[in-house]
Amino acid sequence: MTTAVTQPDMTREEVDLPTLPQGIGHLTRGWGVFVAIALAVVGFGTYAFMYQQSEGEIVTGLRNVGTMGGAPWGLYVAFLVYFVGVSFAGITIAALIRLFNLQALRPLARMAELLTVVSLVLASIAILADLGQPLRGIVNLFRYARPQSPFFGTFVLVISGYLFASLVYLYLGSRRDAAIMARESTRLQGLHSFVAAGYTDTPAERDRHERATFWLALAILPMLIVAHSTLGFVFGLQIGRPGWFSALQAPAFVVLAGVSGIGLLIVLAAVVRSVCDERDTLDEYVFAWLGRFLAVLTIAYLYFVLTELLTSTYAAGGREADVTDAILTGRYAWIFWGSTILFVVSLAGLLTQLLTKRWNIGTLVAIGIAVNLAAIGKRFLIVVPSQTDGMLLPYETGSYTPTWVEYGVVLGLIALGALAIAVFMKLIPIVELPEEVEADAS
Amino acid sequence: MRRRTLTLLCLLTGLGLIVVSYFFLTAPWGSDRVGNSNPRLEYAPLLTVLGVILTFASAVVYELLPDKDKSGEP
Amino acid sequence: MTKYTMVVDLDRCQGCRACMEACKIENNTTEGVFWMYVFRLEEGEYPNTQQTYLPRPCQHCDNAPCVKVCPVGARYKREDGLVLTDFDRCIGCRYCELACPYGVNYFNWGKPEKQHYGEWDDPDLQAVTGGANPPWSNPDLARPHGDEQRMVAGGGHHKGVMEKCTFCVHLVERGELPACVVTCPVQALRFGNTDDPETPVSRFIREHGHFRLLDELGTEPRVVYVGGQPPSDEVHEIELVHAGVER
Amino acid sequence: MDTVTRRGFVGGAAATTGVVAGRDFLFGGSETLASVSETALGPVIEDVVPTTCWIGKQDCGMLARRVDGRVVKFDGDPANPRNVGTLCPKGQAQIVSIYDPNRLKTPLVRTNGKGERGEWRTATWSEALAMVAERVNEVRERDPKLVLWQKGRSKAKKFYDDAFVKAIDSSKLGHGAYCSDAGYRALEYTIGLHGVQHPDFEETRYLLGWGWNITNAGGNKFCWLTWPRQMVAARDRGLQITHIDPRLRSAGPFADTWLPIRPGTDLALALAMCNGLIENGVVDVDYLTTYTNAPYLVGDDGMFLRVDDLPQVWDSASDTAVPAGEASEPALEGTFEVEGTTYTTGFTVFKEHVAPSTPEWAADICGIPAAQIRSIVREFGENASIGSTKVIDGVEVPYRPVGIMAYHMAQQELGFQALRAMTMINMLVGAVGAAGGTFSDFTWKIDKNYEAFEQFTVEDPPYDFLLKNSKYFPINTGFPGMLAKVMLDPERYGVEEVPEVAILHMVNPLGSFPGQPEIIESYKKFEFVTVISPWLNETADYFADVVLPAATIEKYEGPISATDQYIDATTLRLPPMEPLFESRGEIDIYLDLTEAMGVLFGEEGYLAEVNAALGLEEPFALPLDEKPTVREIFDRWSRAQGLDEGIEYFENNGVLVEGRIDPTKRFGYAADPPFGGVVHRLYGESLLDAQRQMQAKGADEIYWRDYTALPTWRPPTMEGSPSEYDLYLISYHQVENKQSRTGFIPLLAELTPQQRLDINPATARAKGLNDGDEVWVESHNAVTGESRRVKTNLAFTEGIRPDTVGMPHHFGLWSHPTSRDRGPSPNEIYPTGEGYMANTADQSFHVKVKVERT
Repeated sequence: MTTAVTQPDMTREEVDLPTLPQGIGHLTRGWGVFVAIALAVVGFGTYAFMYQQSEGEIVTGLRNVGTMGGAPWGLYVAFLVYFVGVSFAGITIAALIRLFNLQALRPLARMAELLTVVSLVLASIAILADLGQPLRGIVNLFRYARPQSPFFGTFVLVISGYLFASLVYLYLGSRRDAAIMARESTRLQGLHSFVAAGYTDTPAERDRHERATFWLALAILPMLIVAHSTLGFVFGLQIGRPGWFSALQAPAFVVLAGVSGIGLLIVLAAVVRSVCDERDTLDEYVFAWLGRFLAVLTIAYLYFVLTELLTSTYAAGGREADVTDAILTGRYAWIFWGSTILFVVSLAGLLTQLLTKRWNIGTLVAIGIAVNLAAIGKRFLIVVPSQTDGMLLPYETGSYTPTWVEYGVVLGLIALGALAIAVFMKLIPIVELPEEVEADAS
Repeated sequence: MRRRTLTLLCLLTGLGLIVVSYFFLTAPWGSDRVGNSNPRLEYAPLLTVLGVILTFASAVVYELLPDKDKSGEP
Repeated sequence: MTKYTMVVDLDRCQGCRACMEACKIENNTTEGVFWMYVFRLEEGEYPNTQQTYLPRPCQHCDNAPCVKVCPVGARYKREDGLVLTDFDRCIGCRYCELACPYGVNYFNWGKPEKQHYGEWDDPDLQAVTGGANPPWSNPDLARPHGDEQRMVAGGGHHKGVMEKCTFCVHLVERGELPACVVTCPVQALRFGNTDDPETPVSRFIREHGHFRLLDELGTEPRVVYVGGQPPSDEVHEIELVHAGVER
Repeated sequence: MDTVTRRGFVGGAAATTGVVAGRDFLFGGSETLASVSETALGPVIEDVVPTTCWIGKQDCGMLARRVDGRVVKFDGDPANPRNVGTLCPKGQAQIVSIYDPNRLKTPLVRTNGKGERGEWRTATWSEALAMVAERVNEVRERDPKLVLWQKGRSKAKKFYDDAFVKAIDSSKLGHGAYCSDAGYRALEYTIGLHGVQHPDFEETRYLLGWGWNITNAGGNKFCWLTWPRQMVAARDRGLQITHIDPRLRSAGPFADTWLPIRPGTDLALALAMCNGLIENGVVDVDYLTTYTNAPYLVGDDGMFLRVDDLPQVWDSASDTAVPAGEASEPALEGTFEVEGTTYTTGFTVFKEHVAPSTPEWAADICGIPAAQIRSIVREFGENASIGSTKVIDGVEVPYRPVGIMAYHMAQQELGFQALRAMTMINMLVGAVGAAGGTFSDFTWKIDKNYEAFEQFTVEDPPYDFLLKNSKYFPINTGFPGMLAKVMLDPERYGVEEVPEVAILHMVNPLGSFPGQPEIIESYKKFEFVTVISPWLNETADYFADVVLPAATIEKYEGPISATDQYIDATTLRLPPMEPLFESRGEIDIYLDLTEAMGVLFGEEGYLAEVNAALGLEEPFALPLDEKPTVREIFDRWSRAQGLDEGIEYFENNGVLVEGRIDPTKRFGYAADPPFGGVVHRLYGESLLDAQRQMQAKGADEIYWRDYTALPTWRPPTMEGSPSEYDLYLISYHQVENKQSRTGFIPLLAELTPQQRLDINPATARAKGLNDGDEVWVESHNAVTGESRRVKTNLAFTEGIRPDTVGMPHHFGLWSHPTSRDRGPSPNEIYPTGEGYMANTADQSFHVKVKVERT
């Protein structure tokens, strides 16, 4: 928590190490402060998590539906869904770049991949936080998991397959940069050599890499659609939950995933641009491209929201209507309208820039944050109101208010993600090293 | 040749594991019988996950396997 | 072959909630947990007011959504119709609870030993109870049941696992009736084998108009309601049991 | 809440400071992987022992399932006719009481002043008993009547109310004045039976559920489940129920017709029904002329024409007045001249008395449509089937399948006369004691009060502290609320001596009785109070000098009737375990206490009184010089009942079932002599006489106004409250609670977590109030002008009259952790005393209130 302690270390390292690109191995004061804060938050999250493990989920705001008038799934599941959504955008963009050889966007590829890996790890921890018996969860899922539970898809495809594929993808792509950096004699040389794993950047190796990643990308794209749809099915197949049983769950799910992921990628790219001094590689073109993509997805998402709104307000009766009422005019209205306004304002900002063809990175970052806040709100609305207001038997309306433990765990997770990215940035170039560096080295 | 063989082996083993464990070793489909709540082979889901991992690991095998020619070089 | 069915006679139910209490004692369930719940409902405007009661055990559906979604097979369907929870396998994901349209699942949010309606660690009391928590705890519940010998009976076992009505599997397996059925002062609850059309329960169902709760969802409940009607959209609960769990 | 959360937080913090094992580090408890439950369980010894429920008044038979001697469950005893293997929620939940660590562990002796929360030291039984014996004996030597034995629920009357009270010769006070004693007195007066109306469910086809809390409370003799069992069986045979109650919830779905009557106006409705039946010609002339005083000739002074003390009737055959019972053709109706004076038959007086009570008149008073009144009069009359008979168990009896179930509705200012008027509805159609008709006891055993009420003696002061034979209450139930008033101002009531010591037996006046402030002040006047209770209840907390810990279910008590009104059976309470901690059963306590007082042995001692009360004669009588165990006493009693195994019969079988009660005992018409040989008092001559005596002694009108020969409507006193008190408060019993003891059971507290005020949404909205709002409920005493208020939350229901609000009882306790902070008791705002009690000294549970946002 105190930056004073880490300060001297950083200056020493600064002196010791030869200069690597993108400030790798170069620990600045700002980075130290950021990491210290992130560590503190992670520590708090860990404490909250352990407290919950020792006392049980009674310390959360979660409770049973029905007579207890609560929601058994809350913030953890909302963020699980959110994190999985964020991962979508990362891997999609990375795969698109490879598949269609979009050279101008190449600088985004690694950070997109990283975002995917990190958010998937966070998603799996969020699952563990949600489980009443996490250790059993780890063991029993491997031991007994049943294919017909929609959870199986989430578990096998999303967590294991998707996470592993992204890791492989990230790793194979990093080998070249690691090999380049391993030529410098630094403290990180060992790590870089290890990651490079014998990569010498021969044309044959480059060729093999291109071929492998192409096939990987090809394999990942359909899988990620399936995986995200599966997560949609976790909700969409539930007949007993008004507001969930819907064919639109899966597509809307995928589109909102794209919105939040691209939004976050914009924020990350802007940070990298300024921190790593990558103004040339992460230029206006990159941001304009992201902005256009985000605009398209936001329009698509708002279209889904509109259709859902129309169907649920016109066609629905009974408990279905109760859930809609709770979301549109009831206790959850502020979240719904808050999110919707954020989306609309963001879209307006994007369209303005699109039409004027003047892209402002600061505005884009604000929009990126806005759509993510809105996405978190929407994830919450997917998960919670159908439980508190969607009982088909005449139970009283329930309520759910997260406790400090849940906020603690979720903040800890976010901080953990930020920490992981910050550390990664100091180890491996987060923007692929450009050609000229390559030329110099050889 | 060795690279391609090993990669293919890894890939096919992975896919095979997925198919075999998913369709024949995990719990049978249908939910109306006691037996359907248990996998036919305990830890079959672990095999499925291993299969997925092997499938993607084949790319690592493909890229990382040292070249025979290279190792022969002085 | 035996297929158990419970019949709820709404023409008789007094809404007294004796079944709820019998269930709680028999199954050692913890605070705020009502495997059997009785709605007290009201609709209409004064003076054309209607009040009705609706008992709601687990419906032990033949096409149980909770069984389908359980990721680890902890929730399963037995050949005799019972839908049970293996509390030694459950990982506590609560997916079954979300899938169930009836709201019959109860999760152990806290440590069950702290949720048994009192502080039972008084030394003078322990001299009498031998330290049992709750003092009325039933050892039958800690035994495996059924051909599959799984841990399914009773409640309040572990924190972080799901539990629900078992049709008192530990009693049914030794030829007795579920606790709620036994205690009902007006015989509003009946229980028996409906695989045989000539059992009293089969005949009773045949001779009376009946319905099943949320039948339209295709869950195929094994709880049959006789007399009365399914609750309309207009009903609301009176005399709420807002019994939750607190730390 | 706050402090709890904080403590939890600190605990969690401590648990995470590194002491925890690695396994617990991330994933908490040890049960996560290992199946703790699979640990081998040793062999267990399982057995079942019979006992009886300890909660309410009907003592349902129970079987205690025990594992290695520990009780794990109570189930109903299938052999017991009263509950046939079933139990209500209270019966199920009471298992908590036998293990309640909050129960008294030892006798306690107060160390601080009275009238505030007690401070205590523990005492041995011998020390505590010696203290009580010394203080009680000291007063007894001066005047044993200054020792007051007060009970709430006594579950072995023969040992307590009879033997113990007689052995120490003390005064005795019950709780009946808060129950239905006004009704009991009305029925004792009118038909001679101890009880309040209940139907013959086996035969009744049409039932007026008059304030009958079907789904929550019992009625005459039973606390609940026996009636509903019989009711649903009767409905299978086509029973129709007309529910007369300001609240629908008491009948719920079982009300075929709901008459939401205005509180306190039942008497007017009953009069209108009588009038309607007479107008429709639905009158059982045979019954009225043969078995009632309806044909008696009444003079202008309201008194019967008597010759040689014998009341006269008009014999139409001879056109002369002859002594009742001697006429060959007694005239039911008419005005006749006897020796120059005009006399009218009682029936004609009655007919003229009710003639102005038209449906429209009653509709105005009762707040229900006249058409509805007409239709229930018609339905009642049609179903009465006057003239028909039916063979029941081989005996032909008149068949009048119309019943009235009325019990706690007697708890109102006009309760005595309202119950009399309702009895008259039955009398008009001859349904009293007929098959399918209305009963008030299970057999035709005439209560001693019937004879006593023939002639009241109103004396001059000084009165005893219960005001027996006073000018205030010629009919006197023994009213603790009135005793409180007397103790606070003896002079006002012409009382010279008030009780000095009290033995409170399973009673909690502070929690259970209206007029809490008066009760608190008056109990301070006792010099010495002994409380016998399993818990340190509210009364003990404030007033006890010594508290003796009683057992709950784990003791011997009895004998207990197990009849369901059709089958005769007897049972005992047997202990399913040793008394918890150092508690003792009450019979043990009285054996010990009388021994300490020196009144156990000898011809007038407790043992002799027990022999008398239980009817134990040689060779079964208890020796008078040897202290028996309680089991031994019941063993002797069992043998005296002809059971050779003695008490083992009950230990093995639970209940002694004698079989169906003979129709000649059940039906008044079939009894020998019919109706126990009493004349049913349609016309209440002695009531009128009492009124005149009271007036002569200078009693105020408020005391004598309801002593009328025929039930007479007047607006209740509460109507005198200012108009801002615009709502009637009624209170009721919920099925989850009965007596303070259920307030101490956390399982039941979970079902009834908080007090509430039932209110019609229209009423609330007109006041700008919403469901769940916290409000003040303020009552007003129209006699003293005093107001009292409590705070609670609104509960909307369309099942209550818009001018009425309702509150359940069994809240407002604080002595047990489970009972705390659950809201107030309506007893805190019910006034007690003049204007809020019946003419028979019985509490009224009606008052006008206003409801305001806090």
